[in-house]
Parts: sequence; C-alpha cells; structure tokens
Amino acid sequence: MRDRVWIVAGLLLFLAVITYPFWHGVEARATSQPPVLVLPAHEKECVAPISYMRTSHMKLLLDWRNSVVRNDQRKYVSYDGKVYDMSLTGTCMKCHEKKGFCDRCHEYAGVGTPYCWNCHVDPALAEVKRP
Amino acid sequence: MFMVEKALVGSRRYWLWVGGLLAVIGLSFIAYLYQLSHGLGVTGMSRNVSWGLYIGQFTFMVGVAASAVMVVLPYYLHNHKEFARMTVLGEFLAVSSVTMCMLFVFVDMGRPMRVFNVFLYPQFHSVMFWDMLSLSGYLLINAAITLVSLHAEQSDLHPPRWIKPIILLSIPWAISIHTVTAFLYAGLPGRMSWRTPIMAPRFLASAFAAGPALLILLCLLLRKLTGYDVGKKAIQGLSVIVTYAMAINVFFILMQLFTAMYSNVPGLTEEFQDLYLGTEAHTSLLPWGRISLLLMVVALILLLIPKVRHNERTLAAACVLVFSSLWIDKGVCMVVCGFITSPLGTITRYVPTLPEMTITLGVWAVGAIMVTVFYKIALSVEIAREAPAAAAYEFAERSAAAGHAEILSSPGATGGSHA
Amino acid sequence: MKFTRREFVELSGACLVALSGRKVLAVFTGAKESEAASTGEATSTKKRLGMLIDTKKCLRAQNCTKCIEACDQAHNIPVFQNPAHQIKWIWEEPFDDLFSPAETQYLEKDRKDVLTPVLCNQCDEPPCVRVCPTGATWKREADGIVMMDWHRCIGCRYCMAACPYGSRSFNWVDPRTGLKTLNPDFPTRTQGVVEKCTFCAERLDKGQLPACVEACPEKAMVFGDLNDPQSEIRQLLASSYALRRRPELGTGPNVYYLI
Amino acid sequence: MSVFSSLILVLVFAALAYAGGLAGSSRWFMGVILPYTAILVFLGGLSYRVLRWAKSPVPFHIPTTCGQQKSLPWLKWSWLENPQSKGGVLLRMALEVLLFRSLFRNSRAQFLDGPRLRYGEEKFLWLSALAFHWSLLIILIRHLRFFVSPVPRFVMGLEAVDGFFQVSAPQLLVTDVVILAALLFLLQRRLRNPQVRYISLFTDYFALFLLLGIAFSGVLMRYFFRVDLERVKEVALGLVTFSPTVPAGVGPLFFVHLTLVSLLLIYFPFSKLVHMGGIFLSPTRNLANDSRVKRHVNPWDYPVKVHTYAEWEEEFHDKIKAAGLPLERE
Repeated sequence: MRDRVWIVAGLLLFLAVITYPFWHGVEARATSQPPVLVLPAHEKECVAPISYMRTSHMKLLLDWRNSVVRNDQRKYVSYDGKVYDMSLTGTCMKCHEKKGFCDRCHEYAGVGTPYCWNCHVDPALAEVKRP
Repeated sequence: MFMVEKALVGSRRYWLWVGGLLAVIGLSFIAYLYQLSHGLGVTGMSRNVSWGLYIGQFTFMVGVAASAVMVVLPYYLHNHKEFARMTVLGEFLAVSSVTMCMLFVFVDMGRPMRVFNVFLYPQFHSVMFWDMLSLSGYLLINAAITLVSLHAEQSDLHPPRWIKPIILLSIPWAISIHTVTAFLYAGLPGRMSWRTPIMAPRFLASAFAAGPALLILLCLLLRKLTGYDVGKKAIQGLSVIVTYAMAINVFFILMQLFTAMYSNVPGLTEEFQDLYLGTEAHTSLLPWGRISLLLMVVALILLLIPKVRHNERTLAAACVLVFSSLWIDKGVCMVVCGFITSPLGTITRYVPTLPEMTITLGVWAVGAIMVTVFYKIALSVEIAREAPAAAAYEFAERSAAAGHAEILSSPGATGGSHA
Repeated sequence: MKFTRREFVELSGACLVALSGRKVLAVFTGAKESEAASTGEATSTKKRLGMLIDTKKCLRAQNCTKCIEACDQAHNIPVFQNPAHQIKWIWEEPFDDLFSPAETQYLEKDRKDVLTPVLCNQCDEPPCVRVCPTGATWKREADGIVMMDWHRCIGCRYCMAACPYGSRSFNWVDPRTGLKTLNPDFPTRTQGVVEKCTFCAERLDKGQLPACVEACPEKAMVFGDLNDPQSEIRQLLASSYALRRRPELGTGPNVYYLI
Repeated sequence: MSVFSSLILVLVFAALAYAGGLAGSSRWFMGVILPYTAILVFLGGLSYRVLRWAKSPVPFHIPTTCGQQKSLPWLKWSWLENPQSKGGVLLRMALEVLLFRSLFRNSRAQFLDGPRLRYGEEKFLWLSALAFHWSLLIILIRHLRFFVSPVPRFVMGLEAVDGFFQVSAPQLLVTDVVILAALLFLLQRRLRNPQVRYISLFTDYFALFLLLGIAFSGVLMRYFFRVDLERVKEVALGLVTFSPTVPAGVGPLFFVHLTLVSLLLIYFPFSKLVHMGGIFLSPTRNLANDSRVKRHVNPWDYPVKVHTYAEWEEEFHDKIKAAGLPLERE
C-alpha cells in the first residue's frame, strides 16, 4: 500500500535518530579514552583516597564549605592523619588547576561548570595584586 | 477532577482574550529571562530602595486573596443564601491571587534557583517563613474547597462532610495571611513608617474593600459577557461590605495621620510627608499618594450615598475607584515609602523600568488567565446544574465529543467505504 | 478530688507546655542568645568582638581612605559608578548622618560633614538575622560576628529592609563586571545575593586583625573582645564617652564612635 | 499475586546484577554482551513489529473518531478531531503524541446512592502519564552525555534547565524527582483503584517495576552512592564505538542500572510498551476523516458476481409469466 512507504520511512528515521551515538562516534572517530589530566607535579597524594575523590569530591567540597562557613572549622584531618586547610582555592587549587584538571574531566563527562566558579577565583586566571 | 476541558471550548472572543493574555505572558517571560541573566539590576530597585513594584504587588494581592473571606464568612457562618453563587467565584479569585503573590515573590528573588532553601533550612524566627507557610496553606485550602465543591455540584452530590471544617478553617486563615504579611513590615525596628501596630488592621480593612470591589466588578462583567447572574442581592450585600471596609480604612489612615502629625515625631511624619504633603526633597511619590487619597475619599463619599450604591452603573464606577486607589496605596506607595529615606538619610528615587513593568504585567496576565479559566469552568458547571435545557444541550455536546452523536446527526456517514 | 494517673500525666504535660511557652517565644523572636549572654555564665568564655573608631584620629588624616581600600582589596568589592548598584562593606558617610541630626545642630558645618567610616555593627540582637528565611545570615555563638553564607542566600533582601544601618548591599548585577583585579584568596559573590562586612572572619581565623584596622595609619580603629575587661577596647570605653548608632532600637550595635 | 511476582522478579534481576557487579567475570557479560544484545533485540524487535503492522490491512477508512465530522454548514464541525486534510491529521497526531489527548478525555464512572451512574473527570492519569513520558524523554536525551564525545551543546543546555534549582551537589535534577513521583503515582493507582487492579496483569506491573527500578537505581547512583562518572562514560563510549571496555572501579550499582535498562530494551518490543511505535499506526488517529468528500474504494475489492432482481426476472421471465405471477417489467 501507499502507506507502507510512510511507515518504513518513519521507522528508518527513528532508527537513524536512535543510533545517533553510534554513527556520531564513527564519524567523530571518538574513542572511549578518558581525558589526560594535568596532575600536580610536586604532590603525590590527595586529601582523600583517589577512588573517593573520583566519585565524591563534590560531597567533600560541600562538607568543607559547610564546615568553614557555618561552623568555623577550617582544619581537615585526612584519612592518613595529615592536617589540611579546608579551602578550595588555598588547598585544592594549590595542586590542581581548573582548566587542566577540573574542566577537562567535567567536559568529558558532560557535568557542566558547577556554580563554585561564580564566586571562587581560579588563581591562575586572577591577576594577583596582593596588598 | 479538574474539568479543564470546559475551558477548551469557547467563543472567538474568549480565545482572543486568552490568546492576548498568553502573548503578554510570553513577552514577560522573555523579560524575566533577561532579568535572570542580567540580574535584578535591570529593575529600578537600588541599594536603598531594595524592594519595589514586585513586593508592592505581592502585598496588594495578598489582600485580594484574603478578601475571599468576605463572601465565605457571610455564606457559611451567617447563612446568607444570596452569596451562594458568588462564593465559589470568590474562592477562585483567592486561588488566582495567591498564585500571583507567589509569582511576585519568585520574580523578586535574586537567586530564584535556591528557592527551596526556604524549605530545606526553615527559620522559625523569620516572619517570611511564616508568611510563606500561611500563603501556601491558604492556596491549598482554597484549591481543595473549590475543587471539592465544584466536583460535588457537577455530580449532583452533597459535598463530603470533611470539607466543612476546612471551609471554616479558611476564614481565620484568610485573616492570617494578611496579618502575617503586615508583620513582615511592622516587625522591622529601623523602618519607622512601617513600625506601627495599625499596619495589620489597615491592611485587612483595605483588603476587604479592594477584594470585594474587584469581585463586584468581575460579577458585573460576567453578567454582561455570559449572562450568568450572581443576583442583585449578592452584589448589594457585597457593596455594603466594601463601604464599611473603605470607611474603616480611611478612618485608620486618619488615626495614623493624627498620631504622626500631632506628635510631630520625625520618623512618623516621614511617610505622610512623602505621600501627601511633600517637602523639597520628597517628590517622587507625591502625585501617587495624593491621587490615591483623593480617589479613596471620592469613592467613600460615593459609596456612602445609598442611591449611588443601588445603581449598578455608579456602583461599578465607585468600585473602580476603590480598587485603583487601594492599588496605588498598597501596590505602589506603601513598600517604596518605607525605603525612600534610607537609614542614613539619603533620599532615593525609585522608578520601575520597562522589564520590571513587563514582568509585573505578565504576572497579572497569569492571574487573569487563571480567573478566566476558573470562572469558565465554574460557570459551565453552574449553568449545567441550574438550567435543565442547558444541561441537555451540554449532554448532547458531551456525547458528541465522545463520538456517539455522530451517527444520529449525520446519516450516511459510514457509507463511504461500502459504496 | 482524686487524680487518676492519666489525668496527672495530662496535667503535667499541659504545665510543661505552659512553661516551655517562654522558650517557644524565644525561638520566634530569636532571643535565645541574648538570654544566655545576660545570665553572665556564658560571657566569661564567649567573645563579643567589637570595634571602636576614634573620629578625632580619623579626622586628622583628611581624605584618607586606606581602610576602605584595604577592605575592597581583601574582599573583592566591585566598583560601580551607578549608586544604585554599589556594594559597601566599609564606607564613609557625613558624620551628621550617622547620629541623630538634632544633637549636632550647632556643630560647625565642616565638622558635620566630615566623612566617617561606617560598617556593619555586628549587633547583639541583629534584625537581619531575625528576618532571614533561610539562615543565610546568623550570629556566631563564639565571637558574636554576624556571619553570612553566600551559598545559601536566596536574595530576598528582607535583611536589607530590616537593617537600620544600611549596612547590607545586594548584588544587583554580576560583581565581576565591576572588578578590575581579582583577589584569589577571597571569593567574589554571585549575582543576586546580599553581602556585608563580616569583621574579616577569615583573617581573624588566621590570627590577623581585620583588614581595615590593620590598614589604618592613624590607628584610629581599635578592635577587640568587649567581654574581656582587660582588652584595649574595654579600657578605652571605660575611660571615655563613646557613641553607638541608633542604640534606642535595641539592636545592641558593637561598633563604637569616640567623639 | 502478579504484583509480588513481578516485583520479586525485578528485585532478583537487580540482585543478580549487583552480585555480578562485584564479581570479575560476569562484569564483561553485563557490561558488554547484555547491552549489545539488548540494543539488537530492541532495534530488531521494534522494526519487526512495525513492519508487521505495516503489512496488516486496514480494512475500513474509519470515519468516526470523537466529534462531528465536517457535514452540513449548520452542524458544528470539530475540525481538530475530524481533520479532512493531511496537515490536519498531522496536527491531530502530533497533539496525541506530545500531549496524549486521548488520555485527557479519560473519565471515571461512579455509582452513587440511588443508584445513579455518574461520569466524572479523571485527569490525574493523564497528568502523571504526561509527567512520566516527558521526564523519561528528557532523561534519555540527558544520557547522551555518556554516549557522545564531545558532549553536544543541547544536551548541556537541557541539563542546565533541568538542574535549574540549586539543591545539593550533584545538583538536583527536577526530572529525577518527577519521574519517580509519576511512576509511584501510576503504581498506586493500579493498586488502589479496584477496577484498574482487576484488569492489571503481570506484564503491567513488570513494566512499572522495571521502570521504577531503573529510575531508582539511577537516583541512588547520582545522589547517594556516587559512581565514577569518567569510568561510566568509558563503558558507554566503548559500547557505541565498538571498542567495549569494562574498567575496574565502576560500582556494582551501575551494573544494576545497566542490566535493568538492557532488560527493558529486550522486553520492550514484545510488550505493551511498544505502543511507542503503535501510536503512529492507530487508524483513528492517522486517517483523515474525509469519507464525505472522497470516495474510498477498498483496494483489494475483487469483482463480486452480482445477480440483481432485474436480471433474475429477465432470466425467468417466461416462467414467471406462465405461472401468472406479477412482473415488475412487462
């Protein structure tokens, strides 16, 4: 019947749309390789185990923020007993840079830029003029 | 449950009106997106006048919402049967205006994306928390009452018993929303012109004048457009309420005026100087204040004359005066007046900007569309119930919509494929 | 008359509710902290930070804005030409406007108009804290600083209406548009939140003085614990007559002005 | 009974996946073999179903939908229900697919004292169905961030709108809340409404529980037991680029999610869920109601041998006449 043409066309369109990731992957020659991150040169260990940081760094940052802002507790005792200053720009950003570390992975995983950066200043981007 | 399809059929005029309102809402949504990305700096508000048109409108609409009590109370507590047809209209007006209130607060927020913080970190010592609680409670109560009673009416049932205590609860609750909103202002130590115990009574008096005045206008409009009549008695009854409330409101203003002017305490006189008297520096609110006062007095005089009140044409005119004077008084002057002289004595001008006015208009359009749709639903239920002929017509229409009537009305409809 | 057990339990419950009424009221008015403070037992351990501004010393250095500059630099305070959008933590106002004008009627005009530093009074009974619907601003138990959480502020500006000192500013526009340089040690704020002076809470934690106090070349600002009778600020307040802004409102401001 | 058996079945699948996620060897099965199978079955099965529908004859040109067909000028034509043109059909179909208009008309019969029968409106089914389907669509589009690299802008934009409200971190997504609420509402409706419960079968509950399991495991993974997104993306990208990997460090919860999704995909073409394709083929929605203006002839009509009375009379003319019977034509 004449309708069958429409049905088949519709089906093909649907298949084309639904397989978008496949043919886009082929077209863009995408690989499943994760981004290469700029790791700190002078520091070997983080404030928490790497596996924890990979999954839960946002939780840690929220905990730090509440602790510092609301409870005035600024010291963090890490899992291996070291004491750190709870500070995004002072502690995290001393080792990690926003562009090469945070952004690269966030872009890869499509997480978007969190609103941290609405306020907190990436030291690398700031024209530092200290009093 | 909510009979929306009743609002999806209508005349050309109806759709033009709805379409126009939707266009306004769309436009104001664009304005809101602009405000969202550029910040509240696109409004006329400033460091000194930090609340403006939005919060003024919010305050005024809380009054309109609370005024539903002026039809609910006589009907349910005093058995004023003539208010029967008007009660559901009043409750729907309340639902719409509370929604407008919430929208006005939302568009006034600097970080609307954090609106849930109010629920996530409730602060019992903040009047704003209680105001939000009482407003959302009032919305829920009125939504439940209107839904249940309309549903019962439509299915020819008595409303369920549990709704009666909720209706009774809505009466003190209505008083509470405007009282708590007054506390929002009256509880601040530094703003002398707000810090008066008469704030809440005055809010209520002006609300019980403005809200019923709007309801009278809506009822007259409804009769003209749809032929649905709430009854002359109901309108007259309401007009008496408007008159009393307006008289009390003007009386309260005079009391405040006396206290301020006779005591001559600078903090107290400030408000009246800004609004009515004027000094060399305070001028921006002066015309508004004076027009509002003038309209209030004229409206009150008109309403006090029985002849004027009994004639629905002149009553309508008086209601327009009541509504507009109180809109200026509360929606434009009241909030700004508290800010115009800053704590450090600076006098700041406040003029709303175009985006600000567009957004305000958009919220009004949302309210108007809600009232339109609600009234249309309410009317179609009422008309179906009261006029058997109309009900029969509606039955035919409904069964046609369900696909039954086609065969009856169009013989040979099925002939095509067999021929 | 004989009480049953049940009646007794009910009655005592009712009494408890009645007794706790005062406590409930305290929750609503946020008066809890003052109660603790007035009983005296807590005062010995808790600090109450305050500031004294010696206006005479300040007057000596005319056109000096070192304290303001230091604060602006330390806290990424943007500069906007439009007065409506200005952000102020510490700023100058004519002396006359700070206090009741009637009291300075015969003061010479140049004395009246002399610019005097103004900042958040870190009140004992802060109205801004009382009205905040989210707890984005609160009074720190340990030292009495009225703190702000810019992560939580929803920008309703109720605190601005409540503050009788005009100490609060709102970010009407993105503050970064008004900043030429960014100080990475302190966050900027995001568009749509309220902010104010916090007595440099972040510097105090590091054992430093507030930026304005440190920057003042005339040493016109004295900062210290008002609960400590031995502190410099208490010594000065004991020996001289100092003014506070609008104390009649019951807010208990903690910034004093030496005339 | 079917409620519990379907719930238990979904739970068993989830538990197996969780246990498998912990073990080494089955990870390859759940992370690679099962997803590929699922995609193949889904695409193949769906195509098979649709093509079979395409072959089935549609015997009648259905003229009655729900409203007045275009007729005499004084009869009000409900143009949206009974379109006469292709454009009108397209509009009607679009509104059906996007807004579920048929469901909007859903009503509820009620017996009142009397006894009287009353039809009342029932909009909650429509509302929750709409909420569920739209949330699901948005969530699916959002998931493209795992399958496409670099992540397209519209995906990021959609996520930004979905995550407008700043609650917690990772930021709360509104559709996550809506889809769970809508599914739970649909489930309780099925359980609490006696009429609906009576007609509910194992398959109805199974689909609901499967979807709930998927949404729930997703929510758990995002907000509560966070997983390593980079690893998750590696798995997803590996699948679509035909270079599958299952890196260590992906939590077992991810395998629960992935396995339930795979099961849904496999189940999809053979269940009522295939209404996704079927909706486009409903004859009351995709045929123009033009039987009054257009003559429709069955294309497979074969010539029927017709013997009219006139012919019969002709044939037996003489005999009838001889019998003295009346004739129509002399």
